[in-house]
Amino acid sequence: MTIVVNSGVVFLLLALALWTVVAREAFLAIVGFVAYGLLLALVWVSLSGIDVALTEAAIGGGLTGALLIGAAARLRATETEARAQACGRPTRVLALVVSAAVAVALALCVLVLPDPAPTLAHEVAADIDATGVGNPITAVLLAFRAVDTLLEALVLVIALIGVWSLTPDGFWGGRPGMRHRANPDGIFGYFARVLPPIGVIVGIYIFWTGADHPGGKFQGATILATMWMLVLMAGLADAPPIGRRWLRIGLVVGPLVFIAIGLAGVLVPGAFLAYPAGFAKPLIIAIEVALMPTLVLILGLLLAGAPERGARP
Amino acid sequence: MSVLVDLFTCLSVAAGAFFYLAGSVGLLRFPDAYTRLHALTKADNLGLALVVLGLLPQMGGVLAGLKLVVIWLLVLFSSAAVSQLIARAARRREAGA
Amino acid sequence: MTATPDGLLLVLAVLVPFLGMLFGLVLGGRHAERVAQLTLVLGLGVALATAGAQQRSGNPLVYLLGGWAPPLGIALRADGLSVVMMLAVAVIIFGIGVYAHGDYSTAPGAPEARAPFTFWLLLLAVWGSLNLVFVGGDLFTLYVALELLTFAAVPLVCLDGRGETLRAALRYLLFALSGSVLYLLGAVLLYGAYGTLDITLLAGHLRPEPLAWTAAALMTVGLLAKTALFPLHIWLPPAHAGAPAAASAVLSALVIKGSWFLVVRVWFDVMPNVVTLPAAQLLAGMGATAIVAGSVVALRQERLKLLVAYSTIAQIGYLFLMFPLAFDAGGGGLVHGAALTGGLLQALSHATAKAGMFMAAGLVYAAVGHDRIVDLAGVARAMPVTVLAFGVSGLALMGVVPSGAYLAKKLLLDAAADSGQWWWTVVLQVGAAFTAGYVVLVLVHVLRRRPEPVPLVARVSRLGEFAALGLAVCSLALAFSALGPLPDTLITNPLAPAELGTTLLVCLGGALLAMGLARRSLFASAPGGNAARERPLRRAAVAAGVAFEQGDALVRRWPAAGIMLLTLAALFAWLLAAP
Amino acid sequence: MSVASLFGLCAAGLVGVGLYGLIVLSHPLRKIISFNVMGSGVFVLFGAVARRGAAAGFGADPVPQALLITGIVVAFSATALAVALVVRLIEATGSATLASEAPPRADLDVRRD
Repeated sequence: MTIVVNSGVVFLLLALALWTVVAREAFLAIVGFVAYGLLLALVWVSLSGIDVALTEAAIGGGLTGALLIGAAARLRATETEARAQACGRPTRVLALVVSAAVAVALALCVLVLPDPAPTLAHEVAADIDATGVGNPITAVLLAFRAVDTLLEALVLVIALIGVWSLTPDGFWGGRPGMRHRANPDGIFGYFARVLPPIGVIVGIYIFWTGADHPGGKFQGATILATMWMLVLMAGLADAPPIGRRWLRIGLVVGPLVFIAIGLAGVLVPGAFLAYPAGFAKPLIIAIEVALMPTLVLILGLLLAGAPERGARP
Repeated sequence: MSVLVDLFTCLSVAAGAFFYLAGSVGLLRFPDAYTRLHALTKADNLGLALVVLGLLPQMGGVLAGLKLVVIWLLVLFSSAAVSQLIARAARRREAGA
Repeated sequence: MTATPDGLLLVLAVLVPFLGMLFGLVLGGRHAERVAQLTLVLGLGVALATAGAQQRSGNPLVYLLGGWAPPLGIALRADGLSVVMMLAVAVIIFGIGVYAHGDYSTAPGAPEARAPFTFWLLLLAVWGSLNLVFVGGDLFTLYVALELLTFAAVPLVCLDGRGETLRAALRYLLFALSGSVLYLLGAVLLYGAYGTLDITLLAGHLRPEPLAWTAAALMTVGLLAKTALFPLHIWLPPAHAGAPAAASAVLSALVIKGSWFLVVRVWFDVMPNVVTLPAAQLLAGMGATAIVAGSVVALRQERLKLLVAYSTIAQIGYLFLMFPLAFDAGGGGLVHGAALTGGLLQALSHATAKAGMFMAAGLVYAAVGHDRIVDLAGVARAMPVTVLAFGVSGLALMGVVPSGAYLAKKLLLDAAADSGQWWWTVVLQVGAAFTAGYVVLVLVHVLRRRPEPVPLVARVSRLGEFAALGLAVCSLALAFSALGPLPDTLITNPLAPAELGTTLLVCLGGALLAMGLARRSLFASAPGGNAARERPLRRAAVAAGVAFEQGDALVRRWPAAGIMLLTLAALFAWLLAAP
Repeated sequence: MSVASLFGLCAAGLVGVGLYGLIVLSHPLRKIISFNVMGSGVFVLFGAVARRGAAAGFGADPVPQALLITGIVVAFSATALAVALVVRLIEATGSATLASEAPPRADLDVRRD
C-alpha cells in the first residue's frame, strides 16, 4: 500500500519537475515549482525526516516560491526575448542525452549503495546525552557539527550583503523593495492583522519544541519572517531603512553570540564550540535564541530584495 | 468500540476525500475563475473538515486533537482570504479588459 | 585522531576575517574600512603564527571542533600545503587592502556609501572562506566554504553596477552554483558509500569502485567549473575584466585558487588510490589547451583588462599540469612530492603576479580613462612605477630566474623527465613563450614614445602603485624560498649563459607570437618597408588567431558549456574506471 | 523495492531534469528554477541515504538530515542572491539575456584614431 502511494508521489514529483522545465511561461513554471516543494515535504515525511520536511515546506516551497513569484511579476516583459533565444533542436537533443546519462549513472549508483548502509546513527545515539537535547538533529546541528550552523548563519549574512550591494547608488541606506499599499479595511488588511499573532505563536512554538521534537530555529524563523512580510505587503508597516543601527545589530547578534559562546568553550572545557558538562542545553538554547532575530531579519530582508527607494516612508 | 471508532474514521475520511475529488473536478471543469473558486473553497474546506473530524478520535490526546482543529481553522481562514483576493483580481482584470 | 597544541590558530584564521566582517557590518560607514584594516593586520599575524607553528612541529596541525572527533565531529587540519596557501593569501589580501585604500576610502563625515562598504566586508568574507577552504577537513564543511566564497565573490564582479557587469556576475553565479551542486552530489555519494565525510577517514575507506568513480568525476568537474579551467571558462573573461581593479585582483588571484585547492585536496588527499593516470592526463590536457587557447585569445584582445583576464585562463591551465607528473612511478597512485610542490609554487607565483598585474591594469585604466592597448603609447613615461609593476609581474609569470614560476617550471620539468612524459616539457616551454607574447605586446605599446604627454584623467594613488609593484616583486622573488624549505640546488645564477639563453629564447618566441597574432600589427606605426614580405605568414597567423577566438566564443555559449561540463564528467568517470 | 531506493531513483531523475533545464532554458529565472529542482534532487538523494542508515532507534541517520537542513538554507540564499541579480539586471538594461558580447571580428586594424 505504502509503495503504491510512494510511487504515485514519485510520478507526480517527476511530472512537476518536468513541468517547471517545459512550461511556456515563467509564472506557470513557478506555480509548478511551489506545488513541487509541497510534494517534496511529503517525500521527507516518507523518508522519516520530519525536521527536513518542515524546513522544505517553509523554505524550499514557501520562501523560494514567494521570491520567484515576486520576481516573475517584474520580468514578464523579458520572456519573449528569452524565448527568441531558445536553443536549436541539436543542442536540445545533446543536452537531453548528457543529462539522461548523468541520471542513469546516478540511478545505478543508488542501486549499488552498500548493504547494510554505513551510518552514524549509533555514534549520535551514544553521545546525544552529553548534549542534553532530545532531538538528534538539533544535537548534530548545535553540538557535533555546530560549526556548520555557524557557517550557515554567515552564508545568510554574506548573501544579504550581496543582495544589498545591488542597490542603485542613490538609494543606499534606503528601504528594501517596493512600498506596498493595500486598503487597510480590505480583506487583505484584515487577514494581515489577524494571522500574524497566531503565526508568531506557531513560529515560537516550533522553535521552542525543536530542542526535543521536530522543529527548530530555521523553521520557526521562517514562519516569523513570513508574518513580517505579510504585514509589509498589506501596507500595515514599512520595511526599515538598511542603515538603521538596530537592524545592523539584529543582523549580527546571532553569529556574534554563537562565536562568543564558542570561544568561551576554549576556556572551559577546552575546545571551540564545546560546552561545559551540564551546561550544554542552556547554552544551545541561548545560541538558538540569539540566532532567532538574525534569521528572521535576514530571511525577511532577502525576500524583500535590494533597496529601491530612499529612507523616507 | 474501537472497531466502531475506526469505522467512523474510515467513513469520514472517505467522505472528505470525495469532497476533495469533487473540488478538483470542479477546478478542472468549471468555465471561469469565480465558479472554480467556488468549487475549490467550498468543497475542499468541507473535505478537510471531514478528514479532521475522522482523525480526531485517532489522536492520542486532547492537545493533539486541538492542533488538528487549529490547522483546519487556519486553512479555512487563509483560503477565505485568498479566494477573496483572487476573485477581486479576476474582476479587476475583467474590468480592465 | 587527536588535536595538536597549536590547533586553535586554525579556528582563529577562519574566525578573525569573519568577525571583522560582522563588526564592519554593525559599525558601518567609515568604520567598515577601519575594521578591515585592523583585521588585515591581525589576520596576517595569525597566518604567520600558523606557519611558524606548522614549521616547528613538522606535522599537520589538527583541531577538533567542539572536542568531537570525526566521523561525528569536524576536524580542521592544516598541512604544509594549507599553511603556505594561507600565508600567501594573507600577504596578497594585505596588498590588495593597501591598494584599495585609494579607491574605497570614505571621507570623514561622509555618509556610508555602497561600494566601499560592500567591498571591505566582502574582501574579509572572501578571506575567511578561503582560509576555511584551506583548513576544512570535512567535505560538507568545504561545500559550505565554497558557497561562502562564491557568494562573497559574485557581488565583487558587479560592484560598479553597470549592466554588463551585472550580466557577468549572474553568469558567474549560475555556473558556479551548477558546479557546487555537482560537488555536493559527489560528496553525498561518498557518504552513502562510506558513511563519513571526513577527509582522512575517507582516504582510508575509499576503494576503486563505481560509486567512488562517479563521485570523483562529479566533484572534479564541479570544482573545475568553479575554477574556470578551459573549456569551462564561460564566466571568467567578462567577470574578471569588468570588475573594478581591486576586485579583479581578488577574483583572479585568490577566488579561483579556492576551488583549485579543493581539486588538489580531493585528488591527493581524499582519493589518491582511486584516481588514475589517464584521468590525470585528461586534466593536464585540458590545462595545456587552456594555455594555448587562453594565450592566443589574450593576444587578440583590444583591451588591457580583457587581455589580463584571458591570461588568467592560460595560467589556470598551468596549475593542472602537475597532476600526471605527481604519479608515483611504482604505481602507488598520486603522491605528495616535487610535482605537487611545483604546482603549489605555480599557484603562489600566479596569485601574486596576477594580483599585481590586475592592479597595474586598473591604475592605467583609472589614469588614462580607457584601456585600449593600441592607444597606450606614452603611458610608461607618465606612470613608470605602474608599468614597472606590470613588467615585473610579466617577467614573474614567464618564469625568469628567480621567480616562483621559474622554480615551479624547473620542478615540473624534472618530474616530467623522471616519469618520461616529455610532452609536458614541450607544453611548459611553449607556455612560457606565450606568456612572453602578451607581456611583450603590452610593453611594446606602453613603451612607445608619444609626441605630446598622455592626457591623464585622474591622479592615481602612489600607495596603489607601490602595492602593485610590491606584489609583483614578491612573485619575482619567490624562488628565494629555495633558500629555506627547498633544496638550494634548484636556484641558479640568472646571468649564467644557459639561463640567460633560455630567457632570451622565450622572449624572442613571445615577440614572434605577438607579432603574428596581435590584432593590430605590432609595428604598424613604425616606418618600415618589409610589411609586404611578412604578409602571407602574418595572414596565416591571424587566421589561426581568429579561429581560436571563434572557438572561444563558441564554447562560452551557455548550452555548449553545460553540455561540455556533463560530457567531461562522463569522460572522467570512464577514465577512472577503464584501466 | 524499499522506500529509500524508490526515492533514490526518483532523485536521479530529478537531477537529470534539473540539469536539462539548466542547460537549455535561456531565461535566467528559469535557470534558477531548474537549479532548485536539481538541488532538491541532490537533497532527496541524501535523504534516501539517510533513510538507509536508520539504526539505533532513529528512523533515519540524523547526521545527513541535519546537513540537509543546512543545504536547504544555503540553496535558498543562493536563490535569493540570483533573483536579486536578475531583477537588478533587468532594471539596469531592460533585458535578461545571458548571452554575452558581440561575436569576434576578423578585421586586423580596428581603430585608427
